[in-house]
Amino acid sequence: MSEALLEVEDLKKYFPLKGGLFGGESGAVHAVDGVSLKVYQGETLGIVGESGCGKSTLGRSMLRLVEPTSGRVQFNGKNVLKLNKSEMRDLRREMQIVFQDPYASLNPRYTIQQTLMEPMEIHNLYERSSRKQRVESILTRVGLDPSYASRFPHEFSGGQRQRIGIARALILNPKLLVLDEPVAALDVSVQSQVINLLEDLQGDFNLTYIFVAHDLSVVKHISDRVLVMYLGRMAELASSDDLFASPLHPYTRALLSAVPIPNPRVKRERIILSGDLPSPVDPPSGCVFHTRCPVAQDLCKKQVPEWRELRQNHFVACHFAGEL
Amino acid sequence: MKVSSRLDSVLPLEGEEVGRVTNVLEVQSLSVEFNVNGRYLPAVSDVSLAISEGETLGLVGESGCGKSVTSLAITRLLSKTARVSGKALFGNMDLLTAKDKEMQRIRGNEISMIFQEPMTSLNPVYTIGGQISETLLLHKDISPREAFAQSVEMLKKVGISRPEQIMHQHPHQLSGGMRQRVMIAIAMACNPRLLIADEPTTALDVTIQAQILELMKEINRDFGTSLLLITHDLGVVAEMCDRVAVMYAGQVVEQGTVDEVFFNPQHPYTRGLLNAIPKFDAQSKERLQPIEGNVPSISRMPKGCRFSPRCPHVMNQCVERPPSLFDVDDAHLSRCWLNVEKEA
Amino acid sequence: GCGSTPTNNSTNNSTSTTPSNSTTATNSTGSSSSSTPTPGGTINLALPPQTNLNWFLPLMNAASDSVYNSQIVDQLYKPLIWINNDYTINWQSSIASKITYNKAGTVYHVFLNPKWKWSDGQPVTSKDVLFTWNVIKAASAKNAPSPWPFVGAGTGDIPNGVKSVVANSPTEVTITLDKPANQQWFIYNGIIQLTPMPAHAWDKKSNIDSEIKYLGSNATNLMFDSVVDGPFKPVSATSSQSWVIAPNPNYAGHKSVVNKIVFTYEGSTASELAALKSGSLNVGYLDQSQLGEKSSLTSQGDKITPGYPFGIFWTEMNMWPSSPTKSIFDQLYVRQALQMGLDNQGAAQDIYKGYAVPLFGPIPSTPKTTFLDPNLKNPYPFNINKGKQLLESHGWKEVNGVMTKGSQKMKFTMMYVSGSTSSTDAAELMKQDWAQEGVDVTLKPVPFSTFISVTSNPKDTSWDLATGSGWVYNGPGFYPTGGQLFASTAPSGTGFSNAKEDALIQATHVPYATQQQTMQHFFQYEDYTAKELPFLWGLNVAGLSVTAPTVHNVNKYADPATDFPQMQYWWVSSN
Amino acid sequence: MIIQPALMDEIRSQDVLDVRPGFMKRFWKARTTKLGVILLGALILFSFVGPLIYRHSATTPHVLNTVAGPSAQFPLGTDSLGHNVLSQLMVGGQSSLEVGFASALVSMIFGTLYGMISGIVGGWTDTVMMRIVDIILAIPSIFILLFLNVVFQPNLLLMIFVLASTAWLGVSRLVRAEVLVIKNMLYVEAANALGASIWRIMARYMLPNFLGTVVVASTLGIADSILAMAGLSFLGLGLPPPAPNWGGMLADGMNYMFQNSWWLVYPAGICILISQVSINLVGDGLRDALETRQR
Amino acid sequence: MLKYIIRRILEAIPTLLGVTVISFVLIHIVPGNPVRILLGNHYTLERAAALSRSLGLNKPLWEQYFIWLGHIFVGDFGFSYVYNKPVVNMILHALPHTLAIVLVSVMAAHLFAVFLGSVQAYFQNTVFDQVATVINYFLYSLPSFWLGLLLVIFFAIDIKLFPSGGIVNTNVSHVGFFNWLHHLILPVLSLFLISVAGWTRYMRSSMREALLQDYVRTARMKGATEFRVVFVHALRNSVLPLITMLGLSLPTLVAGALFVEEIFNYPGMGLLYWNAINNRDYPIIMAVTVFLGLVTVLGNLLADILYGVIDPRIRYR
Ligand SMILES: Nc1ncnc2c1ncn2[C@@H]1O[C@H](COP(=O)(O)OP(=O)(O)OP(=O)(O)O)[C@@H](O)[C@H]1O
Ligand SMILES: Nc1ncnc2c1ncn2[C@@H]1O[C@H](COP(=O)(O)OP(=O)(O)OP(=O)(O)O)[C@@H](O)[C@H]1O
Ligand SMILES: [Mg+2]
Ligand SMILES: [Mg+2]
Repeated sequence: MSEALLEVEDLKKYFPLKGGLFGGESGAVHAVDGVSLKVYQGETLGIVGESGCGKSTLGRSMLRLVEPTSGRVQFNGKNVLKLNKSEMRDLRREMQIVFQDPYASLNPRYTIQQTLMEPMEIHNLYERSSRKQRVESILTRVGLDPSYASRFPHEFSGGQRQRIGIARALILNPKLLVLDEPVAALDVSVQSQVINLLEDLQGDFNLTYIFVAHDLSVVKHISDRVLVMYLGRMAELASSDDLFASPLHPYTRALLSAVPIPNPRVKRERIILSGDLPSPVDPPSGCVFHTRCPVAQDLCKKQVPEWRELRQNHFVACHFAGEL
Repeated sequence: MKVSSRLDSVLPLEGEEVGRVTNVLEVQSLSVEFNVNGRYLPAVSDVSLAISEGETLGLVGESGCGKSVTSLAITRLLSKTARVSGKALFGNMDLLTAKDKEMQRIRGNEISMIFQEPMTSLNPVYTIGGQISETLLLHKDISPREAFAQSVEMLKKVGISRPEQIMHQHPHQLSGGMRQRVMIAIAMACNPRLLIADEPTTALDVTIQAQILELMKEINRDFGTSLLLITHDLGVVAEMCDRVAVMYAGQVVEQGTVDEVFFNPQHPYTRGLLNAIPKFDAQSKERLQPIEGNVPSISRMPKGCRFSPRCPHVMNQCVERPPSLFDVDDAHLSRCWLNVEKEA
Repeated sequence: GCGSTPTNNSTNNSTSTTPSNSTTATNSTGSSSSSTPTPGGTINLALPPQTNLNWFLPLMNAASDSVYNSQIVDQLYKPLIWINNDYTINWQSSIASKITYNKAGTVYHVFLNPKWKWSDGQPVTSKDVLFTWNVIKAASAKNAPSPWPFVGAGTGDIPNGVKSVVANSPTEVTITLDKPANQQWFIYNGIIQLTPMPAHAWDKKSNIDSEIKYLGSNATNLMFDSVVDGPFKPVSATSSQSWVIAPNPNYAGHKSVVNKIVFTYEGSTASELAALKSGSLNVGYLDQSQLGEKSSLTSQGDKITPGYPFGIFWTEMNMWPSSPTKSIFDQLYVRQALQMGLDNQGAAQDIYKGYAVPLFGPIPSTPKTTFLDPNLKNPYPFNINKGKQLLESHGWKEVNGVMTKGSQKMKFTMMYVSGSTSSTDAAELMKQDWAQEGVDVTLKPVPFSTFISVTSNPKDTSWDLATGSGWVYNGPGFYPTGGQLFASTAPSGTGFSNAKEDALIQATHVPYATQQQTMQHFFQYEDYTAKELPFLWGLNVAGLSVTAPTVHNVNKYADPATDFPQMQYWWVSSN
Repeated sequence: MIIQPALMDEIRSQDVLDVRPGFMKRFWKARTTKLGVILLGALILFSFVGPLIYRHSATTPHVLNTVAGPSAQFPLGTDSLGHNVLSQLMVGGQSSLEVGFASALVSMIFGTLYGMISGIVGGWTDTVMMRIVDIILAIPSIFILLFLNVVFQPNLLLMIFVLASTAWLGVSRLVRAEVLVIKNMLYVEAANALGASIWRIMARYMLPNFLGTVVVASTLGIADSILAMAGLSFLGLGLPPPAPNWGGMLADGMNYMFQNSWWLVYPAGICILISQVSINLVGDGLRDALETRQR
Repeated sequence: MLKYIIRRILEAIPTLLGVTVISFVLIHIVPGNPVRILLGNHYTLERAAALSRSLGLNKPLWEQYFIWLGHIFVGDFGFSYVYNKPVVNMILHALPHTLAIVLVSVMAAHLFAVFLGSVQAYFQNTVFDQVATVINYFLYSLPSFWLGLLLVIFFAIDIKLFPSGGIVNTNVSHVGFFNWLHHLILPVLSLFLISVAGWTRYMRSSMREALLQDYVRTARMKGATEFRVVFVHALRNSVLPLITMLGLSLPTLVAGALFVEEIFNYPGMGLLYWNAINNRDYPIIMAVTVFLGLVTVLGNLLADILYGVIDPRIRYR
């Protein structure tokens, strides 16, 4: 954990909303609003937050799958947002993504073989015969029988499809893998298979993970560091142990207390947040969390809290963090 | 080898008057088959459940194991391609053979249901108020004005602020959590004796999920409504339920009090499930212990024990003969040959 | 130019110059009226499909000059001269009682019959004729305001050949020409156009230019015709629906028997037939392509009567200078051979079920008129072998079924007007017969509008033969010489040019001392044209009128040659 | 706790989910679809193979035998010029089906290209291209057809293009809608993440995934074209004789509606009816088979 | 909602302008000079020149277009070449007739299709459904002119229940409402039969879709009767796509009306257009095209608004 593999600075992504008179823009969804972070070689950075808080968008902006509105993304010393098309294509070999919905992310008209050959064909890697070999070996590696290669996605179960998705991302030997809720759609029994697989692969291939999820137990289990997002902004960032043991942000606390624990004998005090996530089209003033915050003060409505390193490597954006 | 009567614990014994526990609902040997391309496939086989007054019964299991089908079979909301057998006694009426009229009277009035998808379960073209009042108007002899007033009351009860305003809004104007509250308000409008909640929080965020679970607890407490809570989240079960039934591939494989099932799991599947989930409260990051393999599809159910292909303890007899539910303990049942061996 | 020939027929809808649409019944078969007329009743008269009435002045513009407009206008305004079906003048029905002229053919005296009155009681006088003349003069100018110019401009020396028109008395008008003219021709083509219009009702404007504008803007309004001198007066008009006229109580001639005549618009041949079958119409038309339905009508008592127009129909050959086949068609023997290969008689029988008469010259044999040379026999009767021999005698040889001579081949593209079964069938039959002669014809159906654009365009070489058009001699000029068709400069010609022909046509325009001399010159023109084959003669196809069994006198008092019926004689029996 | 390894293998092999019946199987499953295929097949055989067996010219007029009822020589009688109706029916089937198929094909190709460009390029190009479609759609297509047919007397080839000239509009809209959906599909994003070019995405991710829908629409378009041709014939603007087509034959037969000459009306009418029903059945069958796949 | 309507109206303007351009250009670039056709056998070069001039056809094309467009803006569609009447009058005369048959038959077809389609969807794959489907297929497949003529033969000629054509009986002196209605029935019935099959099919599949939705299950859960489930809960949702289709299908309906008008001799827009096209009556062809474009665009707009009324999701956008 020395060099930052990926560095993000003040990244913003606003999705314009159409629908004004003359079909003009009538506002924008502030999906990601000023995120800065570093991801180190070999670590797993977990990103959690409620639905719609911008986790996926952040992940996709970092890979430039959506064009960020502003900000800077540095990967391995290269400014990702400044690259031209062919440079970008080359860079894509190094950073890949696995999606939540394994079925939707596979071309239904491709056999598994075709799906896995595709990346090599696009980048024109290897001989034809060795491509096949690679497909076989990667299939074996993700725990699928190579004889499945001629089948279509709809002939597989969810867990198997997710393995295919992972295999596709890995076949180019990337350095960074963005995992956008890779196990959310899977059954519990299968979920653990995939998590184990991901952990094994990380060791084998020396991968760096950005792991997006809203299941806190999974994030806790797999991440080295965790970023908590709220309404497109960073709320808290710390090492996994630190965050779960002593959360600083009231939102993180509420989030952690809300997780149902599969132990009937544990009875906890719950912090129940009132209301829903505000609209990202016009986020609340000041601290975006103040509308639901159980300890909000007047200040929170007016002033945007600073991003502070309250403890070592433990960052938080709250006026009163540490005082609570 | 004693095959349990399975429901001993909750069934009133013949002639016994004192200390009697009333069951709101008794499901006996419910089986559901679907006609798929002319072939009948078993989605639910031989499921027996009982819910007593004021109790919360959890029904857990992975996707496709037949949880929803069970609940829909009880309320007779399955499509016409389904073939249902068994009994579902509600009071002394068998819901499975009741007349349509009778069912319509019971639904929404004595038994209500809420579903997983709050987004699609409400009719997009009618107002919230209209949809809540409808239930009242269908079952109670009251004026629309009264129904409106009672609906507002109901919305207040499920914790919606500005209920009068919400009454005139349409589903798409509400957030997921609000919609689920509205669904609960609809379901609770006639104060039913039994509420079936089919994964009511799966589609919601954790913070919202916590709100809804809290609300359901309150309802259970304040109205004394019995609750059949369907979920795949063991955490939710642990938090909410008195008893739990674990389903696998259309069958109940283990049933007992929450404590028993979580701390003394008998069926290898239950054990596997508990080991497979990351422990939120654990300190160390131990490696997860997954259950290998996949859930069998209903068109290819294994001949013997349905869990046998994935079971770490599989024996020859598991492959050959299906086990039935065996008594492990008082009120603790398990569908595994191992339990018989133990007994023996 | 040669300015003078008799012309013309209706225009206006897509098939109007194809035979199938010409109309009405003959006298010969039309005398079936039985008992005495019962007064009252209504005639529901269908117009041919897709025909609207859209002009209601006796003077028309070119775009509106259709038979059907004339039909209704003729019920409202008596013409100066009424032409009979044999092309003699019916003085009984004419405003004029007689016309005298000088030998030189330069001065004409028209005497008006004093019995005619306008419907408001005023007499019809020379003042009205002069009013018409003034309007004609102004409306004939090239730059006359829309919707003019007058259609008759240029026909029968009107108006430029006329020196003066003077009213000598209320009942006498004198017309003086600049140059001598054949009297017959001038009466039939020139004088006939001066239908009196009610000056006291219409002459509203101080200057003639605003007057013709005023008339033009009211021409499309039937109700403008409030003062009439014909047997009927207008009642109502709805475009694409119906036009209703009722008897004029002040009419000086035979008063109308029926109470009302409704001209009904019809959307299609199918709807017209259905209406006839269901009885909601009692007079209408049957399209030639519907001959198959004949018996279904006759079985319910309807009469089907053929009416032959005074017109000719032909196949034209592209003889424009740029035509690659001009050199072939320029040979008379080729035209003769082609004509001999046409089985007109057969087509009349097989396709038109006898409701068509073969033509062999510029004047049809039916209807019978004085213009047909009684001595003219069909010069080139159908005879495939003779035609073939004729070609072979000029060095043509049949190679692979096609007559060939050097680099030339008898391989032609023939256009025909699409859209009607019978015209298609006719074209196919021609192709078949010619094939036996070694003439290979490729059929090319085109819409009527394209047909006339293409055939009149001297530069267009996309066709060699074209069949399906024709000419009806029914106004504004009625004198049937073929200046517009056969002369070298003829606007409707197709490149045929022959000095002798031109001279013969010119000769028919010159004044002669006697009627006999006039006719002699006419026959010379007619015989020469028949033999010279500027066009290949086709069939005069009858229009088929259908009359319900309860309607009488329709056929007797209809004039299929000119298409002007005398509806005041028509009557309906109550059953 | 002893288990034979062989048995275990057998159990484990059930890992893989059900393989759904293949497309053709699903397509062929429905009784109505079968009926449609059989009827359509029969029509095609009748029109294209029929004339090889029943060798009797369709265009030779037998002028002595017009509008004759069925006889040994003319099994379905003759028309107004003595054409053999049975032969005409066969040859007419050829041109009807050819025009139907070809115009559907032309409109499919053009509409697909147009819709794909519009959907993929997006922005102003999309707005303009779709506005053009809107504009043409705002004019009743029969009006356009009438107009074109009045102006250009159609032959077989022209007729194909005339019919396609309005039929492609629907296809292009359909394709665009599909492209917009597929554009946002995760698998397209996955391809993006792999660095696939736009052409690759178009050809290998989009086209195969909406082609089915387009084929269904075009199949139904065949029926529409045949019907439109009949309508034009009725207005006198159909394909010109002597080469017959069903629509023209039926339209001509209308001149004999009141007469008892049923052979001039019903055989052609029934052929059109069967072609419509069968093509629609096949189209619906295709649609159903496709839908199952998407679910 | 208001904003939405205004936006849709503004969006319609380029479409309408496009329609004017297309109708103008299409007509003027094709061969077949109207002057030649108008003059027929009266054709001479002099007359043609005069007529061209008086019709304004001698000006450059773009100039003719802008002159025409300028006139359109003030509601002046010019004079018909053939009838010499203001085109607007002719259209205003024909339009009500077409509207009458189209509106009445569309309403009837929709009501019927909504009902039958719903019932079919509810009882899908029963004998009833299959019989109805077969009849639908049959109607759907019948060429409209054939259907129209069959109706004429049966109703007007064989049993003489209705007149064979026209809009009123000119025979009677007093033309009343019932006379008009009597003439309306057959054309409306034809158009109804032509369109009802398609709509029913569409409604059936739309209702099938709706019946699978979660809210239908919710309604049943509440204890609603099956009638209520279908006709209150599913119906309103399943007619939504029908409404959009209705807007889009206006041109098709007008096309159907053309055949019906031709067969029943009903003097509406279709017949007007057909006449004009045969006569090369440019002003009418163009005006009818523009008019129908306008009607179509308005129809779509109306459908959108109706959609908004039924579907609140649109209303608040
Ligand atoms: N292509 C897009 N166009 C417009 N808005 C978008 C787009 N993609 C995302 N958004 C909006 O941006 C916000 C953030 O979306 P994002 O998908 O990043 O959230 P998320 O945290 O991944 O949520 P989830 O947990 O549901 O996946 C949401 O409000 C979403 O509606
Ligand atoms: N209408 C139907 N026709 C055929 N099979 C069905 C039908 N409904 C459900 N099934 C099958 O029955 C089985 C049980 O389904 P069910 O919906 O009860 O699962 P579940 O336990 O509720 O899963 P989930 O957690 O995904 O909701 C599944 O395999 C499903 O495919
Ligand atoms: Mg996401
Ligand atoms: Mg479920």
